[in-house]
Formats: sequence, structure tokens, C-alpha cells
Amino acid sequence: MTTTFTRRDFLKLAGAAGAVALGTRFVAAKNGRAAAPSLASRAAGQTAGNWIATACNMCGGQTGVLVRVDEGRVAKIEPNPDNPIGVANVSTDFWRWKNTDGAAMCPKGNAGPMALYDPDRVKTPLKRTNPEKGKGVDPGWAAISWDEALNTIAAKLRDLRDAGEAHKLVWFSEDHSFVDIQKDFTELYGTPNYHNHSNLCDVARKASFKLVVGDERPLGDFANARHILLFGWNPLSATKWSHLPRIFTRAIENGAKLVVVDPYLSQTAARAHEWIPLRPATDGALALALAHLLIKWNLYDQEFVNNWTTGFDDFAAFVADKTPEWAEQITDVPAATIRRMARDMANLRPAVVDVWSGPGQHSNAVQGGRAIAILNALLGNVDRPGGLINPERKGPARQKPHGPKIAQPRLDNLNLYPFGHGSGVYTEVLQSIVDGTAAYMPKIGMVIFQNLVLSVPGTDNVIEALKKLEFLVVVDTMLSETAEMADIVIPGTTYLERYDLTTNWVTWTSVSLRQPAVEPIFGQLPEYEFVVEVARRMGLKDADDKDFFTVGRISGQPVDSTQAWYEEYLSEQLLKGGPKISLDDLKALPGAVWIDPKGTRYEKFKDEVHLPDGAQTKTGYAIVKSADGKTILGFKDDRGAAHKPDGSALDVPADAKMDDKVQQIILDKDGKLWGYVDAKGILKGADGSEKGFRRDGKFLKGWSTPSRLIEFTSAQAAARKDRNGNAIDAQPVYTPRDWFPNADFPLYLINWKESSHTHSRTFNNPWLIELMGWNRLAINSVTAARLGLKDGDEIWVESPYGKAKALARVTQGIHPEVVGWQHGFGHWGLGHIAKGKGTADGSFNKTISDPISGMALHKEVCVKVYRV
Amino acid sequence: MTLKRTLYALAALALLFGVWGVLVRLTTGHENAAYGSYVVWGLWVAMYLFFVGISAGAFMFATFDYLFNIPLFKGTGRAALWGALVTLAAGLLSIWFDLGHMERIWEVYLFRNPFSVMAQMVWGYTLFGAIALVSLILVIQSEKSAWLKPLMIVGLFLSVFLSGGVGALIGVQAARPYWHIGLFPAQFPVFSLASGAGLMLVVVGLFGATDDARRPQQLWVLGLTTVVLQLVKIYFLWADFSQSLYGGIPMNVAAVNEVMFGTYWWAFWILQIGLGTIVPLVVLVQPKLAKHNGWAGWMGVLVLVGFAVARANIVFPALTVPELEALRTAFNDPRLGYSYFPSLMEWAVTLGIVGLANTP
Amino acid sequence: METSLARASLYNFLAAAFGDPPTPQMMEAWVKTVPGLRPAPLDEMSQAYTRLLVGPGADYAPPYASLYLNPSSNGKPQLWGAAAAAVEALYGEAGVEIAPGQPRVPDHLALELQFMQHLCAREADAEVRGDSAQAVEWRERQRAFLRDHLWPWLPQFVARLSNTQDEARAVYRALAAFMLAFVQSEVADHG
Amino acid sequence: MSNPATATVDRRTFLKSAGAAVAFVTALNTEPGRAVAAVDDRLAAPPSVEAKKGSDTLLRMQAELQRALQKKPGERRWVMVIDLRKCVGCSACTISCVAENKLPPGVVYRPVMEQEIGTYPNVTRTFLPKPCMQCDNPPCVPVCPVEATYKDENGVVVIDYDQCIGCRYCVTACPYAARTFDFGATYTRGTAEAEGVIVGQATADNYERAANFEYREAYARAGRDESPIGNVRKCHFCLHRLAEGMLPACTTTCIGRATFFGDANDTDSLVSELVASPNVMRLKEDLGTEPRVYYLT
Repeated sequence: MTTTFTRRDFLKLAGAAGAVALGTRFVAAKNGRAAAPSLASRAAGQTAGNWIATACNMCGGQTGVLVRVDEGRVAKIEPNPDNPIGVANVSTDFWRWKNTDGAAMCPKGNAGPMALYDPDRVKTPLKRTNPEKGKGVDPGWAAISWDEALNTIAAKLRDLRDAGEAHKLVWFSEDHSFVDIQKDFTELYGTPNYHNHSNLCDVARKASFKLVVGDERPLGDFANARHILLFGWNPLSATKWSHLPRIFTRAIENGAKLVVVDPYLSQTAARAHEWIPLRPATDGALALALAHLLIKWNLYDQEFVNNWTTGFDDFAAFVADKTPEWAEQITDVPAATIRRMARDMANLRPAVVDVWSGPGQHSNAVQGGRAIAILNALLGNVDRPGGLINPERKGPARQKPHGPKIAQPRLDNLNLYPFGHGSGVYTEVLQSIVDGTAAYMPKIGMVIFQNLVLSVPGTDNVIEALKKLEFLVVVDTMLSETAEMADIVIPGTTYLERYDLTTNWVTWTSVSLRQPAVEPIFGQLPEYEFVVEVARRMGLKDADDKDFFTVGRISGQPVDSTQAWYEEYLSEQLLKGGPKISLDDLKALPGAVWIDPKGTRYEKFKDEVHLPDGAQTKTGYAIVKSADGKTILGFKDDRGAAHKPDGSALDVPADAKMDDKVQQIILDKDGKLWGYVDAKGILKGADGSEKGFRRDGKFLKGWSTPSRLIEFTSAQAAARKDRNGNAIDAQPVYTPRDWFPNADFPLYLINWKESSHTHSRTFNNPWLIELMGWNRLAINSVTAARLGLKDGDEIWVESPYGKAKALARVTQGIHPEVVGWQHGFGHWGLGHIAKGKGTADGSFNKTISDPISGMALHKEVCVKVYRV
Repeated sequence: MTLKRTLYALAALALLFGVWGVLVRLTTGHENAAYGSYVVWGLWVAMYLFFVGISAGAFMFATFDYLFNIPLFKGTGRAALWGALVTLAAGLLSIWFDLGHMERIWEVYLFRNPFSVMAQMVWGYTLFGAIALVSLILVIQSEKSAWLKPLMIVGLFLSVFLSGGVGALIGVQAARPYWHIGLFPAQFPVFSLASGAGLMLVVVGLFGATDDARRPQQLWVLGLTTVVLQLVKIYFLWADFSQSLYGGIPMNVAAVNEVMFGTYWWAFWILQIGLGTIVPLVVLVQPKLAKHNGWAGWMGVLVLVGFAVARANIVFPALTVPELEALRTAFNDPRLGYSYFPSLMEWAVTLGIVGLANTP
Repeated sequence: METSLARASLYNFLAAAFGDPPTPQMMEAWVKTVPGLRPAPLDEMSQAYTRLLVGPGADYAPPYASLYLNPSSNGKPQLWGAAAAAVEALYGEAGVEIAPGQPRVPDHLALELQFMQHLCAREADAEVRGDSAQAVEWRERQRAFLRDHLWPWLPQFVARLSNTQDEARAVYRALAAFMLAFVQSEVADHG
Repeated sequence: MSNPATATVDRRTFLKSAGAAVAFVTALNTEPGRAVAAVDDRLAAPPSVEAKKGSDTLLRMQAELQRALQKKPGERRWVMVIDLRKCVGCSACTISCVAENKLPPGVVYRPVMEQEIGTYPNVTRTFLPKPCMQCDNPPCVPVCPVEATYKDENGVVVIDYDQCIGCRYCVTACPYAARTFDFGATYTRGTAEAEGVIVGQATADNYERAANFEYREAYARAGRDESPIGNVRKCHFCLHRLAEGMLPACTTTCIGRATFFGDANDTDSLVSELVASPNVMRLKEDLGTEPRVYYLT
């Protein structure tokens, strides 16, 4: 077409072209000295290096940020519109709003420079000189060289391992950064005791949703919903990732109704159309009553329930007597209100129901969470627009190292928690150390960016447990209360000084890079390099006696620099994972983020599972399994010959199990076992993992549950026992939590998080302390009047496990039987700003977890409150 | 003269303390001041109001001698002028230390904003100070100078307008209903005269010439003046408070409540009303006591103390009431609080200034 | 003068097409100007714009010269570099600097196109004022800029952009082809 | 002119394109020459930026900002609109402002005020961000003895840090408590100096003492008495960002998208639309201050 064009033609066309409106792409250059630019000015940068795209880590949300660096110093942090985290939750919104500077950033993100330049940061390795350990005991820190610190730690670890006690290393770490390298280390070292943060956060939610919709962390598509019901979640303030509040305010703008169920009038409840206060940990009962009404009134999505779920009839029978009146007795929510809620959520579709850590940190959390998750299924709104979406995840791929076989059990007895999480169970490890009931006593502790003392329930217990370790290493930027218990403290890096690959908090895959905006400001080793360096000094090799920490993961060549080695390590994860690009490519991408161009896909459960080309389907074959039925050894054809999965002949062991009820066996074109369809029509792979199910002659993907359907009634739950050996109900029953108020301790004590702080770690940030400087105890005005308390009074808060002073905040915004406050205050360490502000909520608890998921029970506490 | 000596000793001590305070002020700026951004004016501003009030009042009394030639007050004029000058210096010093940028005070003289009441006050007091100084020099040289009378006339006008102006300085602030009351600026000239009378009581009663036969009579007249002015002062207080309380504007009511029942209720009831008003009233209506040097002089001291507290009770209460209630908890910083008690540095500087004023 | 103004106009048109998200007005002008271009729904166009010209993603065709031209130590193209700096210096010499809100990397396609428009407009202005010496000078600048900066990477960019399917992207393919042909004719004309 | 191609360009076409080109030259404001005068300026279409209802508010506001910046300062009317229904009380604006303007302890331009309304269980909380109202009738301006604070050509109430004597008269005059005084403190003050162990004040201070760029001047809080220490400080709608085509920091960072900014003289602008909402209000209207900050309730 264009080849036929002449120059003359082009100039003719100029007429039409001229009609295009003209933006200002240039301005006249100014003479003389330019006025000083803004801190955030992009114009100010003379070189491209001045703006560095990276990801925030002031909380776990990983919002994309741009960091302005001037003369080697971080000057300002701004939102990064190229990173979906901070812009939008679903990709269609992201494509629409991206590059419109549509990003946002919460106060913690804005306060990042103060975390970097915190005057109380540790800058050099420290050694304890006072052997006595305890709360408030001065460790007598002495600064030591990096060499001494690394050699000491390496020697201790080597000695332990040489003594055949590698399993006695216990490791705790934050979960949003460089966890892979830590796992690698523990696996190569030979300890089963690697734990990370998740079980202090939301593993009950994970278990609930996994059981019902087959996904640990579905995300609500709130922007497209017309009715949003939240149980115990404060997303507008406990921001987590910065686009979160906007998807709610956009939804409200579009006419959605927001209803929040929470004992406390959170910021989210304050912005909601309705706040439903209730007794803590009774959310499950409320959800059951709502389910009862939806079914009774025939307001549930029958098409969806019939086609995509299982166990509905049993569930319907189960909730037949879960009337609003029944729930009112339990929850203190009026039956009439429950009826109105049910009617609204049925009428305003799409409707979405979500839950987070409010009900999630009680002993009955998993079943309660299931009841809530099930509401989404009744509303026909799982993995659909405006509903609860199962995100696709194709992030960096961790390459499992080949470590020694570990014979010893995990200290946290994770296998006894039927739906526990890979992050482990902090409370069980620590409590068993204190009680002496542990399978064996650990000797060396390694704690990386975890302030166990203030973040695990039962403060004094945690301190006792840490005291019993022979050698404790804490890596942190601050001298936290946990660092106070350490033998060696290693100065950490903030997120502005290090690498990480962070994956999605959005409904499609993205991988964003965290990269050093500035060099570590005291020349300290970033944590991953610290791990590598310790491993190198120990001479740690893999089970084949091959070097791991010295050989480049891609080049296969020895790499001297730990940083270069780690960059290759990350590159390998990227190249072998979803992005299929190198670290350098990722850096070059706008915003330093890789985004799966496929974007958000809805109704993935309808995807077909395609058999490989040339696949042969056989009937009358059987699957040969090992004696315990767990491993697939091969298959037996219709003539009785047994084959290994690769097609070669198989000697069937005497105790092998023969599964001849399989409907079909699928061989690939070379006759190798590709998969099979079991008796129930579930399509499984050659390793027994579920891939889909058969319907109308096609294989559909369905959900990642054993039945490949959404499970109202959970057979897999019923098949297991909880940590205490009790049976688990197949139905999402409401069972009262274990600890209730009584005459001595008449009030429920809950805690929450707000936008001003993260966990227990931002309390030395002076900007954030100016926002929220104290966690006063919220008390309902009626309760306060009964107790003779006034706003601002100094009070005692007492539980059987602890007693501390606090300040009262008299409010209308909390259930009268409940008192509560913001989590994370009450430091006696950390730094001069954090010290002495507010009250630590963990000191009133037992060190205990929910028996199904291993979730730490931060909120199952009862107290009494009285004036000082 | 032991009293005088004691006083000098005390003044020297205060001065020493003040030197420390000034050093702290000059080296650390405002970091050691206790006021903040909400209670943004503190002791130094109150003291400024107090001192310039006395100064104006003292000048008024000087006119009794040099302008109106009242026989009874012949000879007291020099002391009054001296007092006016010293207290003016003290007042200006006090407000100067209060500035964020002391070195920029000259900016005010550039006539940048002639409509700012504060600028008007600075020019006015500078002129007033000059007049008082020239008058004093003239008086010292010869009381018969032809310039004295015109100077006195201008000075008298200034003393009335300026003390009213100080009232207007804060009275024009519609943002602070407690200040923005009809009669508010009007009371300031009366206060000036009253505090001038107080000062004269002190000067005549405690430091007057022992051989002057007119002294008891002077004291009696000063005493009666004080009594009358105290009554007027009570009337103004009643007018203020009743307007505030009956008007019912929340910020206003809160401010009055703060004065009467707040943290420093005792300063109001005991110092300002009790010792500063009622006691002098009761004492000075009795001719015998009023004519007594010591009684009259000490009543003068009490009147001045009462006024100092009264000035503070004008400045602070309006500031201790949030302009928007929710500001109390919006942002946490010691500078963003609503309570105020002067810091050691502030006391030091103020005491130093008082000491300095006493030294002459 | 007419020629320089017409050329300026075309450069402006192209700068807008590759530098701004699509609008109905732009679509209208495209249909009128670019032969064979069929309009697509605006929503799809906006998404196509982001995917193709803003990125990231598999279809991203970075509109930065340096990513096509820069040889670099590790074999990966890198943004900025000497060429981009030279372009920025040329902007300065011609009396303009990048306006707020525009890409801060000077070798962005839209900036380079707009710069050509500026040079053409200045030429026209000189002609109107009868200052032929200056007009020649502006013309010389155009020639140098085309030869050294705009042309060398344009075919690669267009090739990368053309390597995509679907309706909305067809619009950008057509625009790219049009641009390539025009700039090619410019290069030919300027020798 | 000698190019034969011109012959094929008809007059109409030429004029159109000439219009665009000359408008561009004019925008450059360099050597206007006769060309500008020669062309009928009705043909020089004003630059328009596409911004429609329904597009992302930030995109729209940015486009409108560009448009407004092309006007003369006196012709635009910066206003801020804050939608209290969308404010989630997170205080991101407060802190982004602290970061942008490098505010020291106790100096705050935009606190978020919180209030509880109602009785349990019918109760809610409101969050009200409070920047300077940039009053059209500002009580703080006439009181200043040195005219260090005034309404600038954009209608924003500004402070000349080099002129302000720090008397704080304006602070008492402001009915909104929008002004705070810079006492000279730093956040890191009072940090123990554990030699070689923790960072300590000296290093950390370094960041706090780095210059901000308020009013497009580099103000480092370097010494004891150097401005802005000893000055009154306040929100200035991020004039230094506006000058570079960036929205105020609070507007950009807002995670509830509750803050809007723009030129109310532009009848097509988002803020003009919002200001005309039925649910609009301003603080303390009875004082006649005519605030330029509007709230939607």
C-alpha cells in the first residue's frame, strides 16, 4: 500500500493530519539557572539512573514504587504506575488505568525514606557480652567485624552439623523476600525446621478457601461487584497493597453496597453502607444463617450450584435449622438484620463475600471461614467478574536443591495439622521448647526479620523459648525485642537496599523486581548474601557433594561475588518460571515488572484439559500403586502385563495395590503413562495429581479440590483429625471458640491493624508515629460507664497470662462486650521513638494455634479492665 | 534601703538567670520553647502585652506632672517616664526574643504592610519610645523646655492609641471568638492606665523620696485611681465573660471555662481575682492603709501581678481551644498540643527581662 | 513554506499517534489521513496502545531509539546511553526542552517526531520572514537529525510493531507503515 | 517554496497545517517573526487535551492541569475538592506531604481529622483531610507585618521564607489551624549515639537536612536559624510540582482517590463539575473566608 505513495501524496495528506490537536511536547528552554525542581521531579534527573523502579516492602503488599535517588541518597518515593500492584486488581482495569499515573501509595510507602535513614538502625554485626538473657536485660553489645560474625556463625553451624544434629537448627523468616535462598540453605544444611511468617497472619483463611474453592488465596474482584460483604477485614485502612482501597471506592462509586461485619467500627466499616457489629469469632454462625436464608428463599444460583459444586444437598440439610434466630443468639446480630443482609446480597449481583484475619485468628477459624467462602458459591460467583477470583500464578520458579535426606520430624508437628501451611506453626515450636515437650531440643536459632517476641502470642513464653536456645542469630535492621535475645545480631537491609522478586497480589501474573535503589548504607551484606556467605564459609555442598553457593546457577562457572551469584540465582528463577526472561530483562522493562499479557481470565474452571497429541485412551487397565496407596508404580494392561510409567516392564511387588476401578488410562503416543481417570471421573496425572474431571466426554479443569468442584461438604476434611485428635466435620459447622469471657475476665480482647503501621516493625518510624502514636484501648461507652472509666483514663488490662497498663479510649464504635486496640505497640526495644509507646497486645495471650491450620490465635483472649 | 538592696540582689540574680536563658534562646532558637503551633504564643507575648501596657500607663502618669501640671504629682513625672521607658524596652525585648527570625526585625520598618496592626504597633511603639526617651532627656536637662509639652501631648495620644491598638492586635482575629468580642480592644487603655497606677504605687510607695510630704496624698490618689480602675476592670471582665457565656459560641465558652475552671484556675481565682483585684480593692479603699507607704507599694505589686496573669489569661485561653475539635488527635507531636506551661528557657528570659527592667 | 508546514503537520500527526493514547478525534484524523486504515473500537485501541507502545508484555515494541541502537556490555540493549544524550543536546541547541508530563527519555519516538515538526516549523517561520540563510540552517538540522537519529532505528521498530495480530493492532500497523513510508520519503528527499 | 510539491497543496490544506505549525512556534515563544502576525489566529486551534468523563480521574486531572498551565497564572483558579465519602482515613496524603516538603516534627500541612458520629450501633466515623484552604479572603494575609504571606498570582496563599520574621501572627489569624511553626527540630534528634553500633543522629540527620523544593527554591534546613526554620509554614498546593505539570503530592498518592485538584475556571474540568455537586460544602463558611478547598459529603 505505502509503496505506491509518492512524496506528493504525503504532503497532500498533511491537510487531514493537521487537524489532530497538538499537545505540548516541548517547551522553550529557559536561560540561566533553572528553578529548583520538586523532589519528585522527573525533569530534575540529568541521568536515567535517578529514578529506580522497585517494589515497596513497608508492608507485605509489594506495591510498585519509583525511588528518586540524588547524589546517592534516596530523596523521594512515588507510586509506580507500571506495576499493577498499586494500580488495579484485574488486568482490564490495569490496561485502562495504567500509565495514567493511576498508581497510589499508602502512608507507610511514603514514609520509606525514614525506614532507610532510621537513626536507630544497626550498622555493624554485634556480639552479646552479657550471658544473661531476659526481657529488658542489657545484652552488652560489642561491635564485631563481619569476618568475626560470619566465621563464628559458620563455625557454630558446622559444628552442629558435624555432630549429626543439623536438625537442631531452627529458622524463622519473614515471608515476602528472599525466602527461597533460606529454604535452600536449610534443605542443604539438613534441618526440617524452616518456618516463615504466614502462620502469624492468614493461614486459617488459606485453609478455608483451599477446602472450598481449591485456592489458598482467591482475591475479590471488588471493582466489578455490586454487593460486597466483608467479615473481619479492614482493607481500606489495613491497606496491604495500595490499589486495594480504590477498588472499593470505585465499586461504591459504581453503586455497589458495602457491608462490613466486625466487632469494631474499622475505617472500612466507617465507609460501609452498613456496619454489623457482632461477638468475636461468631462470623461462621452468621454466614450459616445467611446460607440458610439464601437456600430457603431459593435465592441461590441454582445453575452454578448444580453444575459446579458438590455436596450441596447435605449442606442444605445441615443449614436447614441455622435460622436467623439461632444466629442472633450466638452473634448478637438481630435476626431482622440477617434477613435484610441475605436479601440484599441476593438481589444485588454480582455479590462477593470475603474474610480475612478478624475471624481468622480464633480457634474456630477454619470452619467459620468455610461457611463464609461457601456464600460465594451459593451466589454463583467464584472466578467470575465481580466475584471471588482464583488468580493465575506463574511467577519465578524455585529450583529445589538436592539436599540430604532428613530423618527427624519437624519441631512444629506440621503433619499433625491437617490443613496446615508450609510456613509451619510458630506457636508449637516455641511452646514445645518452653514445655520441654519438643521431639528434640533445638540448639541454634536463626531469625530473619521476625520480631517473634512481639508478634507471636504469649510474649513471656516466647522470651523463655528463645532463652533456651544455645545460640541465637537475629538479622534485622533494628535492635528489636527479639534481637535483644540474640547472641549475634547481623545488620539487615531495608527494601531500598536489596533485591527480591515479588509476585502477585493481583488476579493475573506479574513479577516485579525489588532492586537496590542505594547500596546498603553501611556496606552491610544483604540477607541473601549473608546466607550465601555463611554457606560458603561452612563449605556447604549438596547431597551429591557438589558446590551450590559458589557456582553460578546459569553459567555453571564459579562466581566470586555473592551479589553476582545471587543475581544469577534470581535470573534462573525468572528464566525457568513464568516470565522466561533474565534479571537484566526484568530491569529493563518499564517499572521493572513483568506482566503476563494474557491478563485476568475469568471462569478458568471451564477450561478444557487437553490430552497430548496422539494420546491413547485405554479401558480395562489398572493402576499399580505402592502398599500405602500413595505412589504410582505403573499400570497393568488388559492382558495382565504390568508396566512402569515409562512403558518398560514392571515387577509388581507382592504388597502392591491394584486399582482396577479406574475408568480410563491415558498413554501418550509413545505408550508412556500420561494419566488416568479414576473411579469418580477425576482426571489425574501420572503422579496422581488431579488435573480435571470428565464431563460430557470432555475434560474440564474445574477447581483444585479433590472433586474438582466447589465443595460445600468436604470429604477431605472429614477424613482427617485435627491437631488435638478430634474429628473434623464435613460441614462448615459453627463451634464456639475455646476461650469465652467469664466473671473474672468478662471482656473479649481483639486487635487490628491500620494504615499507619505494619505488624510490629514500623514503630520507630517518626512520620508514622506522628500519625498514630499510641494504641489506646477502645471501650464501648456503655461498658466504660459501667466500669467507671473515662476517655483517657489510665487503666490496667489483665488476663490470666499478663497484665499491663494502657490508656482508655471511650467510643461508640465497638461491641459492648469487646475491647480492642491496634496491634504492634508496646516496644521496649526497637529504637528510641518506638520505646515506651502503647501496650503490647501479645502479652495477654497463650502461645497457641488453631488446631486445623496452625494459625496463631492472636485474638482469642479475654481480659478484665479496671482503673489504675 | 534594705528593700532596694534586696531587690537589686534579686534583679541581679534574675538577670544572671536571664543571661542563661538568652544564651539558650540564641543558640538553640525556639527548640526549647514550650509553645507550639496551636498554642502558638506564650509567656513572651503575654509579657509584651503586660509591659507595653504598663509603659503606656506610666507615660499617662508622667503627663500628670508635665502636661497637666497637677501639683500633687509634681516631681513624680521623671520616675514615671523612666518607668515607661524601661517597661517599654522590656516589652519590646520580650517580643523580640519571640520572633522566629530576630535578625529580620528591620523588615517591619520597610512599610511593607501598613495595614497590619502588628506593623502599626511596631512603628507606634518605636515612635512612642523615642518620645519617652527625648522627654526624659529633656526633663533631665531642664524641665522648662518648650518641647516638653508638645511631646507630652503626642505621647499621651500614642499611649492611649497604642494600648488600644494592642487590644486590636488580637481583637481583630475573627478566628478566635474569645478575642473577637466587642469591647475587647476598648479595655486595653484602661488596663494600661491601671497598670500604670500600679507601677506608680510601687514607685511612690516603695521607692518614693522619704522627705516628700505629699507622699501619703499621692498614694491616696493613686490608690483611689486604682480602686476605680479595678472596678472598671471587673466590669470589663464581666462584660467579656457574660458575652462569651451567654453567646454560647462553643470555642468561646470553652475558652472562658478554661480560664475559670481549667488547668490554671488558681492563677485566675487566686492571683488575678483574689490577690490582683480584691485585696488591693479592699486595702486601698481604706485611707489609712492606702496612705501607708508599704501597704500601698505592695498593693501596687499585687496589682501588677494580677495584670500579668490577666494578660496571660487573655492570650492563652483563646489558643488552647482547638479551632476544629478533631485536631486534638489528628497528628501527634508535642508541638501540636493544646496545653501550655512556659519552659525553663522562657521563664529565664522573662525573669531576665524583669531583672533588667529593675536594675535601673 | 507550504512544504515545510505540511511536513511539520505530518510529523505532528505522527508524534501524536505514537505518543498519546488514542482519542476519537485522533481516530477520525487517522481514517482521513492514512489510506486503508479501518477504525477499531476506542476501548480496544486504548488497550492496544498500552500493550504495544507502553508495555510491558510480550507485544511491547519499545518506542525508544536506544533500545534498538545501543550495543551494551552484557548484550542487552539499554535505555539512554550516548545516543539519547546526544538527542537531548540537539533539543537544547534548537532551543527546546522536554515539557513536563512527556517521556523523560529523550529518544522516545514521539519526541523525535515532534522535534522534526519543530525543525520544519522553524524553517517555515524563517521562510516567512524571508531569512533564507536561516531556513537553510533549519533544513540542515532536519537532514542531520533524520540521518543520524530518527531513521536508523525506525525500520526495526516498525518491524517489531508489525509482528502482531488482531483488529485494534491493525490500526497501529497501518500507522507504522505510513510513518515508515513517509520518513523514508523524507530521507530520500533530503538526500 | 521552490519545492514543486507545494503546488499540489491547496490553499485550505495549507492554512490548516500552517495554523497548527504556527501555533506551535508561538507556543515556543521564541522569535515570533512575521509568520505569527501573517496568519489569521482564528485558525490557530487552541491546544486541547483529551479528557472525558469516565476516564480515570488522575489522567483527567493531569490533562486538565496541562491545559491550565498554558493559561496565564491569573486566569486559572486552583481549587481542591475532597470527597469525604471516599476518604478512608489512611493519612497517605499527610505523609506524602511530609515527604514531599520534608516537613520536620510538628509541622503538618494536611492532617486528617477524625470524628465519631452517632451512638452504638448506629455510628460512623468521618475522616476529614485538612490542607490550607487557600481562602480567597484569607485572614492570615492582612495581619502579616512584613507582607511575607500573600496570595500569589495563582491565588495560592504563599509564604516568603526569606521575609517572614516568625511572629506567628498569621497562625493566630487562621481559623483552620492550617499554619504551623518550624521550631527547628529534627526527627532524629535525641537518638543515642552508640558509637559504631547504631546509625545515630549525625548520619540520619543528613537525610532530614537535605533540601526540599518548596516554592521552587532549595531550602535545606541546614542551620539553626536558616529558613524555613523559624518560619511559619503551610500547604501551598505543591506549587513546585504544579510548575512541572505534576499534581500535588496528596492528590497523586491518595489511595481512596478522594482528593481532586484543578482549575475551577476551566468549566470542563473535573473540579468544576465536582464543585457544582449538590453535596458540596466548605469549612467555616460563615467567616467569609471563601475557601478554595471544597468537601463532598
